[in-house]
Amino acid sequence: MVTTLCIKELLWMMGGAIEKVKCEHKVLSELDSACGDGDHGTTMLRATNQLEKVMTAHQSDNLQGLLSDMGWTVLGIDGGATGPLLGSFFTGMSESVAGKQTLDTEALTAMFEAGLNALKKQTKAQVGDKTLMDALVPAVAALRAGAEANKEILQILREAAAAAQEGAYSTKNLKARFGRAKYLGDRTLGHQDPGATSISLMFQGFYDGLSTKWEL
Amino acid sequence: MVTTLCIKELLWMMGGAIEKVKCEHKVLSELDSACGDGDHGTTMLRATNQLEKVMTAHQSDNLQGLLSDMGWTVLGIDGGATGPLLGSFFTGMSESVAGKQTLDTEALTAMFEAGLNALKKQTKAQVGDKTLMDALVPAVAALRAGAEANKEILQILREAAAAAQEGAYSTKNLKARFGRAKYLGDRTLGHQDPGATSISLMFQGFYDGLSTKWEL
Amino acid sequence: MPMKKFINKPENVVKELLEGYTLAYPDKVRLAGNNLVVRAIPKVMGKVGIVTLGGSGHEPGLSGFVGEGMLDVSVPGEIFAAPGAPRCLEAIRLADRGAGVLFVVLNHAGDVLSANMTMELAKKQGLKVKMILTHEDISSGDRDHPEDRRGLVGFFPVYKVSGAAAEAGASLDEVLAIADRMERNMRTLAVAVKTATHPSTGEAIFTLGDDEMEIGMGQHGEAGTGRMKLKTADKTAEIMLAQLLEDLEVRQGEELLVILNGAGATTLMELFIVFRRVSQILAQKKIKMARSLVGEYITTQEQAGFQMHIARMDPDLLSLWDAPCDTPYFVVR
Amino acid sequence: MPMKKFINKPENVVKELLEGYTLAYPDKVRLAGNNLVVRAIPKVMGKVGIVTLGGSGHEPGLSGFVGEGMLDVSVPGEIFAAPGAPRCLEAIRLADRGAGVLFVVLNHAGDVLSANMTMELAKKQGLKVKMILTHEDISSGDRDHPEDRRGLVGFFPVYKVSGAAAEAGASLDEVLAIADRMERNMRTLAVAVKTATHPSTGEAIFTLGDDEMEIGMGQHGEAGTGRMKLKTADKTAEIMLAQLLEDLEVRQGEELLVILNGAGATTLMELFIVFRRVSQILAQKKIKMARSLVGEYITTQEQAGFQMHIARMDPDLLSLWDAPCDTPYFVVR
Ligand SMILES: Nc1ncnc2c1ncn2[C@@H]1O[C@H](COP(=O)(O)OP(=O)(O)O)[C@@H](O)[C@H]1O
Ligand SMILES: Nc1ncnc2c1ncn2[C@@H]1O[C@H](COP(=O)(O)OP(=O)(O)O)[C@@H](O)[C@H]1O
Ligand SMILES: [Mg+2]
Ligand SMILES: [Mg+2]
Ligand SMILES: [Mg+2]
Ligand SMILES: [Mg+2]
Repeated sequence: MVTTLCIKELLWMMGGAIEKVKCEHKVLSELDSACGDGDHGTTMLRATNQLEKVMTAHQSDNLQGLLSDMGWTVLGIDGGATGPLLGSFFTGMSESVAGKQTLDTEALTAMFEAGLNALKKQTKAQVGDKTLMDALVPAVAALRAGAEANKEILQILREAAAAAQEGAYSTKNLKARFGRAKYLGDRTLGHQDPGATSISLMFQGFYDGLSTKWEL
Repeated sequence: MVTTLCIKELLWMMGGAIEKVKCEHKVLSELDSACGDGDHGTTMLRATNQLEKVMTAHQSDNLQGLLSDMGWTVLGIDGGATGPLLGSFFTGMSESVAGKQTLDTEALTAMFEAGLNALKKQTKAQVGDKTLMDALVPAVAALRAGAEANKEILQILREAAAAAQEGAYSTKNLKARFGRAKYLGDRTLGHQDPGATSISLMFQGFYDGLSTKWEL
Repeated sequence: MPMKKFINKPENVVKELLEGYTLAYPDKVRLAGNNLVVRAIPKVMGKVGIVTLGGSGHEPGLSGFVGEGMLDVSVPGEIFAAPGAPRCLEAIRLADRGAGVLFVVLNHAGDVLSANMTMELAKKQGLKVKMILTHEDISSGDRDHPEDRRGLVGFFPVYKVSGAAAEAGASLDEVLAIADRMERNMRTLAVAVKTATHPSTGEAIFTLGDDEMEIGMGQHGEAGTGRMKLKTADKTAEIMLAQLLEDLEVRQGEELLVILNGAGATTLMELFIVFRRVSQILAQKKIKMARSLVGEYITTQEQAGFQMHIARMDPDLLSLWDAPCDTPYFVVR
Repeated sequence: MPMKKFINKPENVVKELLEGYTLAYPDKVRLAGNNLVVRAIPKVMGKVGIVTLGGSGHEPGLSGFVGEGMLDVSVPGEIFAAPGAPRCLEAIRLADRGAGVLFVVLNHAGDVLSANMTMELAKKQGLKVKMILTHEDISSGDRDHPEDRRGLVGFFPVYKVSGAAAEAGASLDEVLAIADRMERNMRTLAVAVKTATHPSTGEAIFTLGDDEMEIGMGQHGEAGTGRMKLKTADKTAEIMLAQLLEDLEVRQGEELLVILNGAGATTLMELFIVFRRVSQILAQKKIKMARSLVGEYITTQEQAGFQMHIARMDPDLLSLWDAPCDTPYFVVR
């Protein structure tokens, strides 16, 4: 049973997320056209392209350094709402792994929780407000539940991905209360939130990235 | 046999021309869309509306005054190429009737010739250049031929109208060498010139205006 | 159907437009640092700097107003996307001439997120900077929720009066107070009739029926709430001005600044016709049109429509408005 | 499909736009006589007046440039239609401050016919007036037939330098000589990608395929001779600039003014991208870009496309170009 990750495995996870998002960027822009300004996919593509460069360039075993570089990279792109939100998610994660070389399930969960908390400092959006929170909050909760139950890492990540996806779907029936979409009110009903969809794709990718490599 | 006109008959003629042009102004704009800027009908409508006012307001028997007022009115509108050309046609006519109260066929012909000469001072366009000259020159020539042959006024006007129409038709097969259309070169082939069409309509109207009233 | 825009690769649009812009106005602006637009000749030491941020694709807004008497540095983002905090921080450093910096932020989710993060970082680094949020779009929130209101062309008078105050040697607190006074006294309402093409995706950014217009449209095609049949210029002016005057509670005898800002494809001809009606209505109501501008200050590609902006002026604001300035897209002698 | 323009009755467009325009800039311009646009404060006695005429629907051209340092009076016609001679004559009278008047005429059939008649009448009445015809559109006639060439945005530098010379107290002959020097040293070429709607008829003023552009398009959609598949910004810039440089016989080391004039719906963003390439090419050829402007100076409703204008400058022309001016749509400090 796999219980700890080093930097290599974290890079696999991140790589899986990046691949997923790149592959689906057109869909993300289409979702953003319905209630936003149609650029969420382009922005995510810009972010992931930069993240790939950072990951490729990264040499040391320094987990914190990697995540911090990733966070600052995302903060540094012209990322509309996505840049600061996703960027602070990564910088938040980086702070929680200070000094660590490996992550057990508890540390991994704590890392994601720290990312979520950093993100919460940027926005007051809650579950139900039709934002990326609708996918992220349940995904992190699933991680916590799995860690408490001492489940295996891959299992936990799969459950988190499922929770994120569920959360992203749920945004279809919500009215937007944050971001550009909030001014559309009822007209946002029936459309899935692009930011939540990105988060769902990323969690899908965390799992895929880790599982495909580990199975090799 | 009718051989002289007073101001009343001249007003009938002019009224007939105005009616014809007003009725066809959309066609004139359409013709101008093909090789020009699509406003010839609007411009002719503006000119004829103003001419009607001048004619209604005109009280005295002064032929020269009437034609001169008409000419200045047309010169005064924002008439693109049409204003100066048509305006000088009328002012040219007015000069030739100085002192006259009635017009016989010779004086009527001379009046139109004077108009044509005034117009020629404004432009170097000749028959064959795809402009209003292609209708006007043959129409005035027909008047002269009819006058020399001592034909009756209505007969002469009918022949002039036919010549103008023939001339307007002939512009279809010509390449524009003046006005906005000249830059289109070969692309003007197949399109009838709007200015020549206006002249043809006016001569049609001179005849109609006089003949319908005289028959009453 | 191919996009009918003169661009090269969509992903290079912002880089190339900034190069072209600064090459065209080398006496007034240049690029510095990480694609920041700065004045060709920096402000003298000891005066407050003015910095702004915002997505590209809205030219001449926002970088078109860098220059003497208005902005010191503008941080242009990607097409319709706010720039990240690191570049904003760099901009604030560049604009700091020892007297602090005013950071003017239009209320859009992405811009505000970036700006907040910038402010946090600036504070940590001990920089002296104050932020002002513009949010004058009356269609996007009611008067009890000003935080919901978006920032539209109102950035323009805010740049102008705060820039003039800074140029005159006012302190950071004074410049902020002026910007705030301008901000609290202004209102904007937009209308759209034709959509724009997004230069990266080639897609229409919103859709509208052939005989429809939408009042309350946001800067990037974010929909408003007033979709209706097309109206005449006069009728449109009446509807929009009535809402603006009511929201700002303008009273007889007061003095207004009026700006009509074209969205891109709407002609000056049309804006003049709308302005005529605005002017007539104000005269009827005995409200004074103290100053006015008609033109394109912030656009959304070839969108058709316009923003109507009114602001209550007082003698201080008027004299700052009238002060000379010299930027590529706004000059006052 | 209804016309998506903010107008009232089509037949009132010109009257209403002129009212709106002059109401928006009361400190700079006003209406006088028979719908003539004149300066709010007339030029002092003893200086040469500058007058122009031209159809409406091209705003801000031509009346947008009435003011100190440029025009004294503009005679706006109906939409795309030259005004008649009587109003032109009235304009010349108004502009005459005892030192004579320069009459700037863009080479379009209607304008020239009206202008010639005006000159005849002015001569009869003993007025001191000289006429200059602008005809710098290289697409509409070869170099041996300059009389065939249309006048496009080149009116702008002609207004600017002749206006500055007049302001500086030059005589009518001197002002004419400067205008003529500017005129002989300038060239323009236009490109169109999307048509405009005629505001009176509601019809498209020309048609172009979905993937086509046309180089050499005239000001009112009069077709050019270079219909081709859409090109990138860089490629379009290369094709157009090469033709202009050849026609003007520009040599290494010479100094140019470059103006990119948007047709209406083409964004500043695109014009900047085109300008960037122009600037690169000139640098490669060691031709100096002495001055430049990117914006909308004469438009054709919401047509998409632009005019590329180059002019060979000398020290006199440069200093007149740089002289201050203060008009609603062009200010130099
Ligand atoms: N204030 C906010 N709080 C939380 N999430 C937000 C907020 N604003 C936007 N979002 C998220 O960002 C997504 C849009 O991102 P994106 O299109 O990249 O940015 P922008 O709206 O600036 O174009 C939305 O779908 C939503 O999930
Ligand atoms: N230089 C010219 N000489 C003779 N006729 C001309 C000339 N220019 C234009 N025309 C005539 O004027 C007509 C176009 O008139 P109109 O559309 O009213 O003017 P504009 O071309 O200014 O829009 C043409 O069809 C042609 O017959
Ligand atoms: Mg978006
Ligand atoms: Mg025409
Ligand atoms: Mg965006
Ligand atoms: Mg015309």
